[in-house]
Amino acid sequence: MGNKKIKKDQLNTLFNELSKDCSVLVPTRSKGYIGFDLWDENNGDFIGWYKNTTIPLKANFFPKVEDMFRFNKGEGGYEIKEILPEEESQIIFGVRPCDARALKIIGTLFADTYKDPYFLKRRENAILIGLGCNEPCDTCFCASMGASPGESQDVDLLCTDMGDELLFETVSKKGEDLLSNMRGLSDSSDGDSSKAKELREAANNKIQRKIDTSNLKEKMRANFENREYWENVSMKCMSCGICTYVCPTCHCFDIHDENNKKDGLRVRNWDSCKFPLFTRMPMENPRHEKWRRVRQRYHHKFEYYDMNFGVIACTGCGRCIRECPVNVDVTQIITGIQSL
Amino acid sequence: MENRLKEEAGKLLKEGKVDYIVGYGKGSVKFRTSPLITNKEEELENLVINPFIANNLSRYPIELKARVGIVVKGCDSRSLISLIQDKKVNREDVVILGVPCEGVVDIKKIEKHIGKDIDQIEEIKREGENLTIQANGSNQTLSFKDAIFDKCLGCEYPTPLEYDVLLGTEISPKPDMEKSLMRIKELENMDATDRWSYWREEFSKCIRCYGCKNVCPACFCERCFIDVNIPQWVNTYATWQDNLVFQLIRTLHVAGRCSDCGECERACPVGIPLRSLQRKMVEEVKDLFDYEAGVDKDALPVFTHYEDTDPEEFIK
Amino acid sequence: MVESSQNENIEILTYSEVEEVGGYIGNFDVKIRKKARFVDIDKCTGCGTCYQKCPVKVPSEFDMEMGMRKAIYVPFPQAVPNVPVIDKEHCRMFTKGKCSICQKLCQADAVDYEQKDEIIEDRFGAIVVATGYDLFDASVYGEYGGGRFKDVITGLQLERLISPAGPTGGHIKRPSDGKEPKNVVFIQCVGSRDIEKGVPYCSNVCCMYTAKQAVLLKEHLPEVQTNIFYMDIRSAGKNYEQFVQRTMEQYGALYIRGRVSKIYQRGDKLIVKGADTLVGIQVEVEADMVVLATGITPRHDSKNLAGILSIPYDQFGFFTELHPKLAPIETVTSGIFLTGACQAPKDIPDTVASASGAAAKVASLFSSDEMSMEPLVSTIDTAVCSMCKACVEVCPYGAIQEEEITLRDGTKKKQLIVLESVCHGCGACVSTCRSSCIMLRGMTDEQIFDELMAVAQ
Amino acid sequence: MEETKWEPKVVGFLCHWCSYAGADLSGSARLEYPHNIRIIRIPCSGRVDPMFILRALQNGVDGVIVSGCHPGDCHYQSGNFHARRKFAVIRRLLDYVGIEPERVQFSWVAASEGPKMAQVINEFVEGVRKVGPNRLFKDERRDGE
Repeated sequence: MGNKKIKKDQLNTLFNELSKDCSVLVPTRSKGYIGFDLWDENNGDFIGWYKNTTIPLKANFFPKVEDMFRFNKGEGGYEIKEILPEEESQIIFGVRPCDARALKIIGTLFADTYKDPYFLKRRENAILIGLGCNEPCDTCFCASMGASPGESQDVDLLCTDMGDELLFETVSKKGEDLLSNMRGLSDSSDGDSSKAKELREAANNKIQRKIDTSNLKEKMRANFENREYWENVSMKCMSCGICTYVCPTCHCFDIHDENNKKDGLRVRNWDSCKFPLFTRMPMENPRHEKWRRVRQRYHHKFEYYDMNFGVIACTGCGRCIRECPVNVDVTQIITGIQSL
Repeated sequence: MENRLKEEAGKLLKEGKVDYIVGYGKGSVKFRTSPLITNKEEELENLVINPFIANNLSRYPIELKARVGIVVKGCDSRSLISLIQDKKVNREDVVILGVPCEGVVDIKKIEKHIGKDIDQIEEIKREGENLTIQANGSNQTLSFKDAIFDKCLGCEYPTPLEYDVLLGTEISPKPDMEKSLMRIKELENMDATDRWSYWREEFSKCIRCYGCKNVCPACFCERCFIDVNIPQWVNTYATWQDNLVFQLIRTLHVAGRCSDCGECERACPVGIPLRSLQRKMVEEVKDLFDYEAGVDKDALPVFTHYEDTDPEEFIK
Repeated sequence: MVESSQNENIEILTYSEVEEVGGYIGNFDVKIRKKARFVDIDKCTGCGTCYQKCPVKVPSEFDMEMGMRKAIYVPFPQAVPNVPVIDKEHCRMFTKGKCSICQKLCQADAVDYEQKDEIIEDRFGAIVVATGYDLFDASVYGEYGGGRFKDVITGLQLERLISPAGPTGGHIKRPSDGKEPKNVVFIQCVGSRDIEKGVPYCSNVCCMYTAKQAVLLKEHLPEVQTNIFYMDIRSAGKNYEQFVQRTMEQYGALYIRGRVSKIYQRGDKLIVKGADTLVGIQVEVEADMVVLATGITPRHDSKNLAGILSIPYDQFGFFTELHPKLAPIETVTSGIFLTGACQAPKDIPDTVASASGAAAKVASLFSSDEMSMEPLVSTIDTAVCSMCKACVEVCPYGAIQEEEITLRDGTKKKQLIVLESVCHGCGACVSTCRSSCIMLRGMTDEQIFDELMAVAQ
Repeated sequence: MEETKWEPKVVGFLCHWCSYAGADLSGSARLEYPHNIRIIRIPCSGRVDPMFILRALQNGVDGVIVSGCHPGDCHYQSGNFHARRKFAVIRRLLDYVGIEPERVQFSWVAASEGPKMAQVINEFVEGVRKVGPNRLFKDERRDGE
């Protein structure tokens, strides 16, 4: 498994080359927020400023609006026409380890008993090229979530920023194949690998924010009925859906029919447990009060998901902390639980 | 100011005049503050007043349904007055701790001006009319005016309009309307088609997180029209058209009650310039009906009252 | 009046004012202030000793201040109930604290200086508004003397002079020196149809009462010459035109079409200068007395009453009917009816007709315990209402009211309800409700939406 | 797709007491107005929610006209006064986001003004015809193939 490297000024050529066969997505801020978009020469400067996207990687696999199928009422009943994502392979460059891990976490759900064709099709056709973080953000706490800012096993290729050069390391078979087809790269030395290792360690040490996940499940279960605690921490929450929509692992959706008398479209939209209507039923709403809704989000991530799939559905990307308009901080909430 | 606040807030809790104090506490993110809502005297130590107190806290008294001592800036006081007009907050149930405010620092503006991101900035200090910003070990100065939110540039009421305790001295307004409304003027001067494509572009970004409506102090409905499904006024299917319709209707609903606190734009994670819509309506309402939201708590709300002489030259 | 007072179903509350009206058709909760008259209605026998002996004399309002009354008095001889009232502002017991002659003389012991206002709160099924009118104040016309000349009087003053129960006992004597007038000038449209100084509308009754007074004058004083300055003669009622013709032909009234520009005193005569526009000359009449046909204005406090009743009024202060042609008696507030000159200047036949109409409306309303109404009414989904009460403010009928309910867990909750009998179904509340929690039955958002979708296809 | 001449499709929200009656009168007076208008009768112009207008435009209608009683003539006293305030801001807002002002019109037409109703509709439809089909707002995705 040979690793390779490339000079940063050669990246443009590399991306141009890759764009010929498939679509290449790179981070851009041209839209006014940071997200992945098709590569073009004008947005090749991201290496200089890129930290992480505002909208997480999940949006590329589980879009905020998904057309599922069209239906049509004909003579002999309903006719259904499935809409599946296009069979087009894409390379996503600049995936942060936390997001790659998040994709894997929700991947287990989408590939559970029910195999979600939309998510899986896209995942199958995508090659993720990770980009390790040398300078993690103030809000990151990935190190506490069983991950590391610079390292990832959930991508196909992992890049490390070595200053003038980028080091490409293969992680998966898919990645290995891609790397062997990439031109303009030079072989890397063992020195490069150890330098990358040092950089990763340094990055890991830069992470300031920490939470303690030991016995968290049990601790949370014990405090499920601790109304006072949850009321206190949820007091400032505004019940918007920002934290869930920017979260790389939140995956709740709402299925809805857009019908038009005879024909229509079934769509799947993002939904958020923070919305008061999320659990509303004809007679009542089991999560009518705000503290119950806030509690749900953390319990789901740190307890239920762990129970069902053996992993905490949080990767410590820190988006929810950064984007929350009232600064509700998951690390404070978990630390609070641990200290109860 | 901070000490005075702690003292006054402590007194209010101790004397049992209020059940809660709603103020600003230190945030868990650099250069951010976070709403601090408490009924415990010992937590009042964490109250802060600094140039980063961006949140508009006036929504909280509605939810708390209790007597509240609330910290407000000039703009927030207008939201609160609006809520009093809308009968959502009883004036008797709130003790208003007014903070005269010269403007709130927009960290994004600083990032843009000095070309460094928030993680690189170590310290921001106010020195007279300037800010000294320490980033990556070196110092840079920036005029305070260049670092505050656009809405603050055009602020006509820096001192709260309604308060029980004023925590500082009154500040005379120095609104720079031209700068504050620059983006709106630019849009107005565009071609209609360009304007349309501008909004189309912006609303394609919307992810319908409803941050805008949930932080808005004028959006206090128990159920938003967006959640009505008989009939389905706005589709959950978030096309840009539906996103735009949602925001246009929201704009009309808050028109006459919006006092340009700018929270919607600040909350928007994808950076849709919502203030350009809301502030535009503030200007229109002023122009059409000579009405400013949240200036007088006894004024008659603009869209539930009318004058025989209202403008109607647009009616054919 | 006397007949009404003896009907067991009618209770007449005189010297009383309506202070508050709540509720709705069939269930109006009315608060009435029955003012203290300082004479016990139940004890008083109406003997009249008190006002005969009262030492204080005050100009009589009923006689248009041409005669005197006492500080304890019955407003006019046929007043119902025939019980005197004490005028607190002039009675010596109230101004100086001593006198009490009436109390001492009253054999029924009915005089009570300590009497207090009484508040009556009761529920009524319907309300008929018959508050009448005020007389236009002619003193704004400086050219007619502006009140300086004693012998320039109003039509109503002349009415008192003619009346056998009036200050002169029915003998027509001019106020200044008590002489019988020989030459009388009537000026019509004083205040009416005058955009500059008066009101723009026609007061409806002046043409006819002027003609009637010209006839009566002639009958009382056969020697008198009546001259009537008029703008147009409006005699559009049954037999009215014939009456005016008779006034001219049989009673010799001289109708001069034109306005009066000036009145001034010369000796004991009043010189009336005016124009005769039909002939095109200036005329000058030497008169002994001038009678101004002053117009009708709304009651000075009609707007206040409109507020209490939540009924609309026009730009002058006359109450507005529900529909000028099809519902001239009803108001927008169901269960409140208009009659008489509080609605617009009306003469006696019109007033009686509208009063009969109102009575019939009320009677038919009361004939059944149930009432049918338009199905187009609003309802509020209280579960999602956020109580901003914007709907309350836009509702022109006051149909949305707050009520308090007790929830299952015992807590109290305030909510808004639509009074179905009051709602007219305009839908203003529906479009004002930001959270779409009001539904206008029969014209719901869903129905309109479906219509819209159908036409948009 | 077959090439047909485009005809504007406009929706009119007419109040029951004045404008709807006015439209009726113009019909009984044998006055002509274009068939492009589809009329929805509402009790009062005050019933019109801005949502009606936006939803109509979004669903492919080329123009929306709202008509009520003249100020002071409202059957419900104040409906059109409230509507007037709402319409004033709606108009400015729609213009601000770039919707041609010709597409949305408000008018006062009394029950006796049959000729005016016909004229208003005529002029409005002509105005919409001039600005062309409402392609901006149309939601192609939902229409399907």
